[in-house]
Amino acid sequence: MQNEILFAILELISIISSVVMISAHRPIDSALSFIVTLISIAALFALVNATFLFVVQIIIYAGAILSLILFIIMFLNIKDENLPDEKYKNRWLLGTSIIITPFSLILIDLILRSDIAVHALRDEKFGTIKDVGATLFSQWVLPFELVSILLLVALIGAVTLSKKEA
Amino acid sequence: MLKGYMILSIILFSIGIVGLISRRNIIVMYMSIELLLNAVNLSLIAISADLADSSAQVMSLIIIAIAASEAALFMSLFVVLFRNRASLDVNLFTILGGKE
Amino acid sequence: MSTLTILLFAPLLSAFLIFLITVLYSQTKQYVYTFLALMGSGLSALLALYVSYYSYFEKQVLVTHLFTWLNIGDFLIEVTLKADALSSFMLLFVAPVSFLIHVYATGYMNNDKSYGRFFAYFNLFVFFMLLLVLADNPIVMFIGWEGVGLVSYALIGFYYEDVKNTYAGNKAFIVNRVGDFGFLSALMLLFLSIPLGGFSFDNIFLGLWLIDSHRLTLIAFLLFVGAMGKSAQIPLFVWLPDAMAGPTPVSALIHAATMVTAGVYMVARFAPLYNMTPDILLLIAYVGAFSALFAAIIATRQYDIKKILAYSTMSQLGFMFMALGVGAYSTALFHMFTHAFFKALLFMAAGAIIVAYHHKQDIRELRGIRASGLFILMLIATLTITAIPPFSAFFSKDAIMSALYAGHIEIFAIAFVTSLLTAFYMFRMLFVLFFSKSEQRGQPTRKSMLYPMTPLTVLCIFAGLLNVPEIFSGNLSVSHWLHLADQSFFVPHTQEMLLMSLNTFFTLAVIVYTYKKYAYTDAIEFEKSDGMIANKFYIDALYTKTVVTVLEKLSYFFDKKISQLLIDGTINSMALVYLKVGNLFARAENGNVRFYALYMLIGLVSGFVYLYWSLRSFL
Amino acid sequence: MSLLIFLPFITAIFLFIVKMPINAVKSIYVVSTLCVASMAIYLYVHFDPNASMQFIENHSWISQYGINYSIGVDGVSLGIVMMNALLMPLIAIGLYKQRDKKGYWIHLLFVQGGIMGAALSLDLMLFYLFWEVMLLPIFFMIGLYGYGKSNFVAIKFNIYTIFGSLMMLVAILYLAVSYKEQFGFYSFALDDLKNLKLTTIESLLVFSGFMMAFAIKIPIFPFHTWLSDTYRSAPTGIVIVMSSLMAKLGAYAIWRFLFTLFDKTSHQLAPYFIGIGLFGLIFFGISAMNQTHLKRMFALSSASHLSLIVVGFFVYDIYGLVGSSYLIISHALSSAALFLMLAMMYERVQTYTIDTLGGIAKVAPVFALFFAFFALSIVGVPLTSGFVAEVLIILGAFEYNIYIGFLAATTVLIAMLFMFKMISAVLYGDTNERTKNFQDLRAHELMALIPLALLILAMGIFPNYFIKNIEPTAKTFASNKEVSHHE
Repeated sequence: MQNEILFAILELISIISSVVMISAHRPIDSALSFIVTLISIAALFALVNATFLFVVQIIIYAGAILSLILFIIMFLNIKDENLPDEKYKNRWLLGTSIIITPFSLILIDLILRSDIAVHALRDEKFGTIKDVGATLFSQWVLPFELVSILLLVALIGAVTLSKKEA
Repeated sequence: MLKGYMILSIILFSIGIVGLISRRNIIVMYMSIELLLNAVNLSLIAISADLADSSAQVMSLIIIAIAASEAALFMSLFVVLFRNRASLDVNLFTILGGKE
Repeated sequence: MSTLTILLFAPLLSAFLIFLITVLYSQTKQYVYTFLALMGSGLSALLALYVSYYSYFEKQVLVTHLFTWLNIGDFLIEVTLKADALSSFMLLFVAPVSFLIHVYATGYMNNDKSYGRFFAYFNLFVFFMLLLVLADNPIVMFIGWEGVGLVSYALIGFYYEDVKNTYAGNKAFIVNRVGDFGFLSALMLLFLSIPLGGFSFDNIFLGLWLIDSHRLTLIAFLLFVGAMGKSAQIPLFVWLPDAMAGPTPVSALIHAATMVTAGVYMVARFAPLYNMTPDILLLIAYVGAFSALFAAIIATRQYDIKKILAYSTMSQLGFMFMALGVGAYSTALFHMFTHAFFKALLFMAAGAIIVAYHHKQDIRELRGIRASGLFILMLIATLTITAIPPFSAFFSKDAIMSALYAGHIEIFAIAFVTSLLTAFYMFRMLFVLFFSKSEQRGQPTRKSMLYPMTPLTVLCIFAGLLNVPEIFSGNLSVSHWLHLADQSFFVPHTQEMLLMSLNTFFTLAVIVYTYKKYAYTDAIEFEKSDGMIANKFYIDALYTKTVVTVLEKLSYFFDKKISQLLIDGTINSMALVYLKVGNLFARAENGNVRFYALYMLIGLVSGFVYLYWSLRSFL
Repeated sequence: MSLLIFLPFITAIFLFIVKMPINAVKSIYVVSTLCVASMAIYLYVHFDPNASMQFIENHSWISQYGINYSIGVDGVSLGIVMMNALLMPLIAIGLYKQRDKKGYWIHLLFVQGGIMGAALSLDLMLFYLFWEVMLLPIFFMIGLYGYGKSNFVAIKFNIYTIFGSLMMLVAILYLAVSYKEQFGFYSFALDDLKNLKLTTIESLLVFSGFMMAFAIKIPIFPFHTWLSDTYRSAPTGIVIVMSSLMAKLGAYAIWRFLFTLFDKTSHQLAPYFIGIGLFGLIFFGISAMNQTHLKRMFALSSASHLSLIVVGFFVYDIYGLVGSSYLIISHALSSAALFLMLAMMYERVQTYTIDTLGGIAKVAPVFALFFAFFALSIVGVPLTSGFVAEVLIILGAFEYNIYIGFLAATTVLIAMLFMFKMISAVLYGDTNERTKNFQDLRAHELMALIPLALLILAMGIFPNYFIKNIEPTAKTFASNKEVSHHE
């Protein structure tokens, strides 16, 4: 029960903050509300015992990426005149929401109809670093290595891109 | 509760799409993409918890890694684009249309 | 090589040789052309005399089969030359008159830079005319018929440096072709109507009685349309006055003596057919009568010497058609025979005057010319045309008159008025030209132009003796020779004598009146050159308004409005719609990835909804 | 036989690969087309008028779909083959001094091969193939060597014709598929498809598909709007090909395919097509009256005569069929000669506008003579081949119906309306700045024109010799008519 209440609160927080994120005019506002979303999602991870992912989410997303965004926003020194003049922003948001609604409704309907059970299965080991690490380095070695290469490539790409007059 | 997770994931995903399509601000668009990834992660974690299988957690871990590399690229892109056009408006970057 | 073949092809050969020489060596001496031209026409003239002699005395029919022109289905056209009495009679004056005019033309065209070309056309014309006359079936006749029209077109526009002349040629050919349209349609209908195979004249006349009478009337009418065009009858006469743009020998030969009479010849040729269609015969008589009257009225207000003669030609042709219309075929042919002589003579004399007086043609400018030789020739020809006894036309015209008197008194009345008018305008011309206080002197006339006039003068005077009617104890030898399907007329001798005397008396009275009015006076100067008559009753203007202008408007309408605006416009606007739609889609592809994502989203959602809808029963 | 088709292709490819001076290209073109011409004459001499289809060659090609390489010639196609073989070398001889582009001649060779193939093929798929092969070089030639807005015109032309061809392709495929349904295997051969049983609606639709292609190509009203623009912009070689061969091929195809395959439908629809043809005859003739551009005028005049050809075909008796085939040949000769002369004139005075010309007869009598002769042969004066053809068609029309006959007979009037005015304006009158130095015909130009003139005269004076090759074939068709009427 406690979990359910927590879930509901977190759910509300994440939805509201993400809505704010997409509708805020200035990027700094969106970034800040996005942090709230990310943290609430991390909390949701924790709620199902995915402790390692909880940590990773907090550190990488909320910590690294979002701070990078904030840093960039400040670094670029974005003023209001640099922002796009989004006259029809609200209309766009409304329109797109209407378009997307059937999609979401159908999916929700399908989820509700489906018979995925809510197991209360609780393995103590589940979600720990050890467990995740064991899976990662046994079954998922190759993707892991590939991701490392991807990171490298992204790194080099980022450097190349931002070099002046490449 | 699993259904709740899934539904939340769907809702977040939809919000992400709405943001991605509706906004012209490239930074917000980037964050919408991240939101999409997070929505997927959420559902993966929920399923993994449900099945007590940590493979899904590994998957979301990899997704987070990819998101990170994406972030690196996006950041440098922001810098370059902003330097060239002094704006964050994606409507200015329509080279694909071939009209220039 | 039979006689007829040589007769026919001699002019063609000489035309071809002259043509070759003209093209290959432009420096050829003139006498070469003269020699060739005279050889060609002279040979055929001699042979024509022989052929008609043969036909007249031996009563034999010369036939030469050349080759099969066309043999497809039942449509068998043999190129066969046949000199029966009618053809021989035509040959009798066509070929010799052609020869004489050739001789005359060597003088008239002397030192013309297109001397060779002229004689090439001239000989070609003789060829086609002979083909027309000798043809054994109507299709070959039609070829000759069209051929003479074509050469006439070329000769009217002979002085092509002035575009107006060629327009006159165009007019002639086009109007003629309207007639040919009728002729050709008639032939086709005729062929389809006769049940027997083959299409020679004999076959046709054998099968005539099988044809439905309505159909036959239509055919007869269409044939007459052809004759109208060629012989310049109302309403297809407009080309003839303009055709005087050609050199005078052309007018003499083609537009007076031979070609224009082809219509008369054709109707006479189809005499058996016409005898079965009395309605059309009556129509022919009336058309002839009105043409004659009409032309005579116009001629009284003309000043161009050649145009006066042209209208008189039309008027005389009207006489012939009147005769044809009452079924007096051989009478009509006989008038055609005499007409060839006096009209050729008139034109030749007029040509001589024109050459002598610096190519002036207006009789008001030519007043008071002094040329006694020409005057005598002119006088004889004029007396002949006004049918004063004992000149030849007296016999021919009198025969027509009595036939009309016996048949249709109202046509007779028209003919009578016309013949008085003829006397008036012909003597008006003569008196204005030669009887004037003022005096002009021109260059002497060349011998080569004078010589051919002499035999024609003789013929003018004596040709009438060939067909002396019973009343003068003659035996109508030509009519008997021709042996056509004439209808018989009976006029009591006393009445006929009375008619003749009355006719002659009134004609003489008119001549005296004309003398009073025009000789040694300036009456001609006071005549107004505008008004109904001088403007030919505005017929030309009417045609221009109704036919030419309408056609041009229609052409503009078809081309600009229907083709370009309607059809092309429709197609282009279809293409434009495609372009617009394409632009619409192109606008969607604006290079903005956001929009692409939106399209994807829309597609995704609709796919989703569709799937959900269609699979809902499984849920 | 096959060599007739493929020699031009081979030569074209050879010319394309090997680099050589332009005069050599022209010489090779002339030699090759003369070879084709001599083969065609050989064919003509050995042609047996009473046998139906002869010189047949059959090779299997795409056998699983029943597409065969099968060609043959009969009285219908003989005329087109002969014209194609004879006119092509004359184009080069007449225009020897002009057109120094190698591609021009290569394209012409392709066109020749295509037309030859289309005229000879007895397999629908093969026919379609050659039909398209013939179109593409024309498209390129208009675009590359044309005058004025040539690109626009080329595309307009192409869209028109491709549209028609596609309709035909659909019709062909439909035929083949229904043949498979009825007989169990695919076949595109004309002889097989004859046996096909189609319902009325089906044959009507398939007929329309074919007719669309042919109607555009001929062109009959109202598919003619590509015509005058195309003729104006296209280079001479192509104009000759289009007016003398391609349009005639469309008319020929009506007989070869439509009358063979859809005997009954053709009869049912004949009144409509006769009506359209007659309307076109008058419409185009009157339209031509006010034209000031010579090529446009002749384009419309061609269209007028082609409408008459269509009338002759659909009248569908022996006179009409023979007359139309004869008119196909004779008009091909006359119009080819006229367009050749127009090109020669253009080379000298650089204009096609009637108003700017005049007085040519004074400075260039031989030119004027030939020009007037060919113009008159189009009008159809006696002793030229056009007269024979017109007489026969009119006769056929009268046999069909007396009113139709009268309307068809107006052809003797229609062509004159513009032709004589044009002759006066162009040849006669006084010379002006442009025409005063007009050079008379040169030897090589005469060499090209004299054979045409002689042929026209020969066909006008001794038509029986030429017609006896067409007549038996026409007779079989005309007698078919009797049978189907009695059914």
